[in-house]
Amino acid sequence: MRVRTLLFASHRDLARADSVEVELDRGATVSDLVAALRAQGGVWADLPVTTAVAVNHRYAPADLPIGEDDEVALIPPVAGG
Amino acid sequence: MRVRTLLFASHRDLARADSVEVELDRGATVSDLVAALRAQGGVWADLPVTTAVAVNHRYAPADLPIGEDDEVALIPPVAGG
Amino acid sequence: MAVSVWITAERIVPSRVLDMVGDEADGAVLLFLGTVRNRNDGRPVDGLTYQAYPEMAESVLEEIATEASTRFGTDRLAVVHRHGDLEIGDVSVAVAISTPHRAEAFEGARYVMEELKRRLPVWKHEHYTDGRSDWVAGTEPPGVPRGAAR
Amino acid sequence: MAVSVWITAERIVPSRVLDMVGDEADGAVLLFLGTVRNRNDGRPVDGLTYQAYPEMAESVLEEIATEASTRFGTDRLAVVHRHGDLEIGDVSVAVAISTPHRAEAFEGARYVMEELKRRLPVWKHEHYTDGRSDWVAGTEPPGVPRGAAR
Repeated sequence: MRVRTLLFASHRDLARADSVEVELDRGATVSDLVAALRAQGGVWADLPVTTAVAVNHRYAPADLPIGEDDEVALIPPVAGG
Repeated sequence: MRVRTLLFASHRDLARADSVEVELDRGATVSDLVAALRAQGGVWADLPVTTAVAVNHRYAPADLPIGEDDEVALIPPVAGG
Repeated sequence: MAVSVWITAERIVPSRVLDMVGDEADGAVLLFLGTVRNRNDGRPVDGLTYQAYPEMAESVLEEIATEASTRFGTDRLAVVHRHGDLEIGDVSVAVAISTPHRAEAFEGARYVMEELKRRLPVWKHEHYTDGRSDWVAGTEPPGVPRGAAR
Repeated sequence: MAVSVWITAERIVPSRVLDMVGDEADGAVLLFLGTVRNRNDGRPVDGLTYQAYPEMAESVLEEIATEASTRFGTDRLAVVHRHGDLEIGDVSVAVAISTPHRAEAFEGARYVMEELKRRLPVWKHEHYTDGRSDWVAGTEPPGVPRGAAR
């Protein structure tokens, strides 16, 4: 399945896009998404494996399976307030 | 010397007045003032010896001598805020 | 700018106190209001009267504000305490402070409130809905324990 | 009443946020504002842009406010965070809370601010007076440490 992953802040600048498509096996987890992005290489080669991922507007645990209809986003270190 | 002592809140209610005159020897201290008031008896007989006293708008230590021109006040437990 | 403190018989307008602080170097602004509650210690209240020793209260407020200013590194600090007759919901005290970072704003306003409860020569007479009224039991102000009177 | 949270691209008006809280049973009202400072980490700043993930930010704010509401026993709580372009002095975040007693107002507002700094998906792009600009180093949001990627 192809998962559209939303990008923000420095990630958006890196990719020069506000989302990136990631090809994942059915049943893949949040960990698998980060691994697949790193495997794409280029600007993503150095993406920390601990990068936070949100699924449907919530921070997702590493082992959460991603579904095709989920809204997925990469969350760089936050700086609100 | 005669020292006019300002009264507030419950003290004012007790005395039905907003000040009370206290006769003190020259050189008398804050402690002496409270003792003299207690010695007057009546509503003052039970005045705690630890009652706070302000001299010239500041909480005064027990051994502070009171002068004739000082503004003296008895300060019951406070309840601002 | 300088610390501002005052005692007033007039209604306190929160936004005016808030507008007395703030600076281009400050990232944190805090306004605290004490308001009159409709009950206290389980008794329904329909208003209260604050009696103050106004000259001393201003001098004590000034002292507290100066301590907070030194301790938390800001002169953007305003404190006002009301006296006279207050209705439910009226503001009895307002503290506004601004600081570069948020910790000092929180701690500075809290310091002013705690010290004012301990030291400000103001007394609260509560009016209960059953028609009674009473002085609220207060806090012994700081002072040197006097031992037995001579 | 109920907890109110929102994300906005419009200027935050402090008095309107303050007016969203307060109750006859509350003796304490607190308004905290985060404002844009003219410098950060020693570098002169002339403005900044907050980028947000607005849908998630609202859901995270809601979560934080609900936690604070439970923990500090009040539903009189309003939180708003700005995004878009801000000038020096502009309010980036406002938290208003009211509670029966003051401790909960101070601790509740502080809790909201600390959690929001930790979790809110918002990013700050600072514009420096020398014409440069940069993303402010942020805080790693909470999440399960993932170990080595498979």
